[in-house]
Amino acid sequence: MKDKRINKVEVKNLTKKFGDLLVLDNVSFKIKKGEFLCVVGPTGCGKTTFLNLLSCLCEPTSGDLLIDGEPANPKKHNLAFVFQEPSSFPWLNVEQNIQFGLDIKKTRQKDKKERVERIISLMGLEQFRNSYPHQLSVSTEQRQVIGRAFAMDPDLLLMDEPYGQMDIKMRYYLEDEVVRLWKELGTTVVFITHNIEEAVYLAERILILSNKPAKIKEEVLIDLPRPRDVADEKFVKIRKYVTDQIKWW
Amino acid sequence: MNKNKTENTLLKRDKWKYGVIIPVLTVVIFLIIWELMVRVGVIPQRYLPKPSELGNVFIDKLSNPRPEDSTLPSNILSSLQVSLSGFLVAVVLGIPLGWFIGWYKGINRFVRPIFEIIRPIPPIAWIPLTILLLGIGFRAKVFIIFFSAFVPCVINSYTGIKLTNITLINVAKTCGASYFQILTKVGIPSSLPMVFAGIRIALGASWASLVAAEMLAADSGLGFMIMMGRQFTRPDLIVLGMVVIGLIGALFAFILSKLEKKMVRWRSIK
Amino acid sequence: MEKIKKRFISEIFYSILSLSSIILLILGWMYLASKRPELFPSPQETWDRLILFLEKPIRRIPLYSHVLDSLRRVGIAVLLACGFGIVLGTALGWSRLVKSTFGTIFELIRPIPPIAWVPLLTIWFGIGEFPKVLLVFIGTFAIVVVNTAAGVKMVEPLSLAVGKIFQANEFQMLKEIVLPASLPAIFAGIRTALGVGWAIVLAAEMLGAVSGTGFLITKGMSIGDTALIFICMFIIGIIGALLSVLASFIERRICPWKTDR
Amino acid sequence: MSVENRQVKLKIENINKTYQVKKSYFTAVKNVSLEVYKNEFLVILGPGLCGKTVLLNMIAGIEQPTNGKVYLDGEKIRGTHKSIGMVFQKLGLLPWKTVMENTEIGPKLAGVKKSERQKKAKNFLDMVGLTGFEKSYPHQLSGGMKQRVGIARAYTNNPDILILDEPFGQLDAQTRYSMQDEILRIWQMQKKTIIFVTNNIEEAIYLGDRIILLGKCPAEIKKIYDISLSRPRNVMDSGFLELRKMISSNMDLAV
Repeated sequence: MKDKRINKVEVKNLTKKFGDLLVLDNVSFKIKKGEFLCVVGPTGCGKTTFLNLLSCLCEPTSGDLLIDGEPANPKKHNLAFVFQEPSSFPWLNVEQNIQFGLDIKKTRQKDKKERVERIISLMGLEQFRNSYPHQLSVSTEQRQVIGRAFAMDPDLLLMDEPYGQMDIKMRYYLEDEVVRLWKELGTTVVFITHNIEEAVYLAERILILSNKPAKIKEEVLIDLPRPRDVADEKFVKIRKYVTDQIKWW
Repeated sequence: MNKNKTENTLLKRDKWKYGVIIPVLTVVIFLIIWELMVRVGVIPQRYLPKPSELGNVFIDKLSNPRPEDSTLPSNILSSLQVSLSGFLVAVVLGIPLGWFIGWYKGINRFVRPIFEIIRPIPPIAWIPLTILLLGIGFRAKVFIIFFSAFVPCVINSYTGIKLTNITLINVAKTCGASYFQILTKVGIPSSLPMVFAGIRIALGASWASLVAAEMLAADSGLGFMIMMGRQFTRPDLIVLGMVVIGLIGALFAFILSKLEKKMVRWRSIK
Repeated sequence: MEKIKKRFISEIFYSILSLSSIILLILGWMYLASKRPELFPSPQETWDRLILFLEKPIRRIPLYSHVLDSLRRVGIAVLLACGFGIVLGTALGWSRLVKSTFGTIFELIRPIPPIAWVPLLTIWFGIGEFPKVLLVFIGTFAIVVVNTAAGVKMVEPLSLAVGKIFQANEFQMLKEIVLPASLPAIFAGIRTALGVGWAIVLAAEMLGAVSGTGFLITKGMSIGDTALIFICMFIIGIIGALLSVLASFIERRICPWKTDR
Repeated sequence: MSVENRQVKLKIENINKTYQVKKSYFTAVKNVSLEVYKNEFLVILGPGLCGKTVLLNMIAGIEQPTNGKVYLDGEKIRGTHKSIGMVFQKLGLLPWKTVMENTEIGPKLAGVKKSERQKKAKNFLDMVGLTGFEKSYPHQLSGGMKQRVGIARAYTNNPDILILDEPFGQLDAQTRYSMQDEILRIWQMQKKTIIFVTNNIEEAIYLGDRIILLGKCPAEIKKIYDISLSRPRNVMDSGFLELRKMISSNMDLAV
């Protein structure tokens, strides 16, 4: 089916050098509005640098990143980044944490309240509303961080292996939840993971990065119906294919 | 299931035994030994008063201004007044300065050289110069205490800001927060535990340098009182002064730790 | 290329900034010296006074031996404080019985600021060498004990579990796991003790001494020789800084595994 | 591991553990009974924080059970035992000791002569491929290498039973897969009984002869699976995937 959604994010010949060490080599691709894109690649192939560039945390050596046609700028555009390490603010309770991004953007009080309530109800975090991060389990804390990112209704939501530490049952639950949030809020998501099964389970499209210096090795479109079954034979075929492309072990 | 009840009550009895009974016992024994040593004459009377004497010296001193013509309450009041004013000024100036030095490179490079020259000089070394400049009145003592409390405040709030978790800063950055916004929304809150540790050290330092200041250049206060105790060979007055100084110091520390628990309760008790 | 140039310029800007602050300090000093000459010696006068002092000792003791006297007192006291302090600190941290007996007395005495002991010590021992070293010992001993006890208490439960799994007995547990793990905290204590010790020896000397930096500075005060006071404060500052450098140097030698994480 | 010649190496009989938090009691482990056979690769699988580690600590003797007994080769033991070694999730390497000093700690505490224990330690360090790293400190090693020191250290103490508490939880995917093959290789070579704890189903099926599935907190045994897949196992073959689907449907969702 021809994807008629407009381009939200455009990356043109993005290159990054640390001194003379080339980390990202002339990467170009487009992301549609509301698309769920997964990026996989061998460990240490520069995935994190790739994300830091997309989130404007560091300047590219050359090439540019456009959101809705203009050069990306955290102050003007609405970017959200879910880091791999725990990133909730210990001194804020769950509600204040979710509201953090909106406070920075100085959104109107009415909108802010309404959006935070929506996320809390969507993710079923009512009972944790007033508890502090150190009172939460690892999974609840990570869900709150993801809630904070979605609450900003971002133009681009970047997620760096958010479920790395979770056991498989919790991981399935969280993956279903992120798909539900993505569908409900229509956010454009870039999801980085080393777990290929997770990528095939979540993504509409997978970008496979080569080893360092990272280039885009291949794009794989996934048009399986949702919710996808990990043991389904078409699913396993795609998973095998992507694994062979990476061949890191 | 009653088995685990006994195991836990055992635990509770232990806590009671080690936490209360033995400490109280030790203090009583300590006082008895002290009393006997002085009574028997192992330690001569003019060196150390008997604990029992301390009781009536305390009551007597409450009203009797001799020998340094100021009663115990007025000494305590003047000491508190001096040390708290010096301490508060140091906290109000020191902590924000530490934050800014830690956060803005410009301020850091401008202020640090002067701060690094002054820092190693202990507060006591400033007393002679202060006396020459400000005499031995209230202002001189307050400056000495200010200085002794100022340094720990700056150091701890500076270290606190520097230890801010880089991931939290990046979260704020991607949300488009300005550099100052990140300072107020992320830097300062995450530095609070260190800042409180700094305040505790500053309070201890100001209380200690108060005694030094009052012994070298003062006409009232607890330090002055024990100094006079030496001049008039009144060991009971000296020990009374030391006990009162110790008690107030411990009281300050206790209040501060309770305040910290309340103010920074989000900190998990890791 | 342009990025590196930008960083180079900002580097220069920052070093100018710090240089200017030092120049400002010196200018301020000169201005004060010109306004209140009787209180503030000009840098020139202070330098001449230093040369004069190097030639003509005070009370037949040259400058450097005054400083050495003070350092000797601090050195002996801190060494003793470390010896006894680490032993008591470990015992306090490790055994509940010691904590509830000796720990209680220690907690009773600790809040009394070291300088408050001066009058009592003067009555007991006069103003000779011994009371000064004892005073510095009292001040630094408490710090070493507190830091050691804290270090012993904060040993990772995981390291203790390793000890248990490999059947370490009580003594081995202390020697192989508890003490090495609390070395960083002990060194933090030693570094603070050196700083505090240096301050207390000055106080002790100011309150009655015939030699030492503290004595010098009080002498300067009594005869209104502000230049001498300034010299002493510079020396005290420099030595204070050197002591903390010395402490961190020893720490790096003894705990090579300690990266500045 | 054929069924007949299964000889019981370690037995635990309704182990319980309750903690007192202020006024209320919190049960971490509720009467677990279990038999571990000689030289088997037993995997204990459970969701997130379900008291697995507490159960493990009680088997290893680091923690005392509120009630219940532990039998080794038939006789009752209490506290840690020479022939039970352990590899910790957070590594537990002593940062102030070099790799060699860490590895030889077992025999050293037992009073074995320096030359002899260093020879043994060197042999196991070579086995896990850490030749030449004897003098470096733990903070200079990568995650995978640190875990290898943990394994070498446990083997140097020559235990009959080796307990591993989610040893690869902190490693990235690539190192994790290679460490799984590594532990299998050492297990087949060194013939020790292994008790391996994990929250990852794929890892459990890949490694285990038997899988003990624990329920949500408090830890109690839900189901025991005998894994008869031939070794080396392939994560993506149909038998493996079927087994995984079955086990994951029985597994509780950690709160």
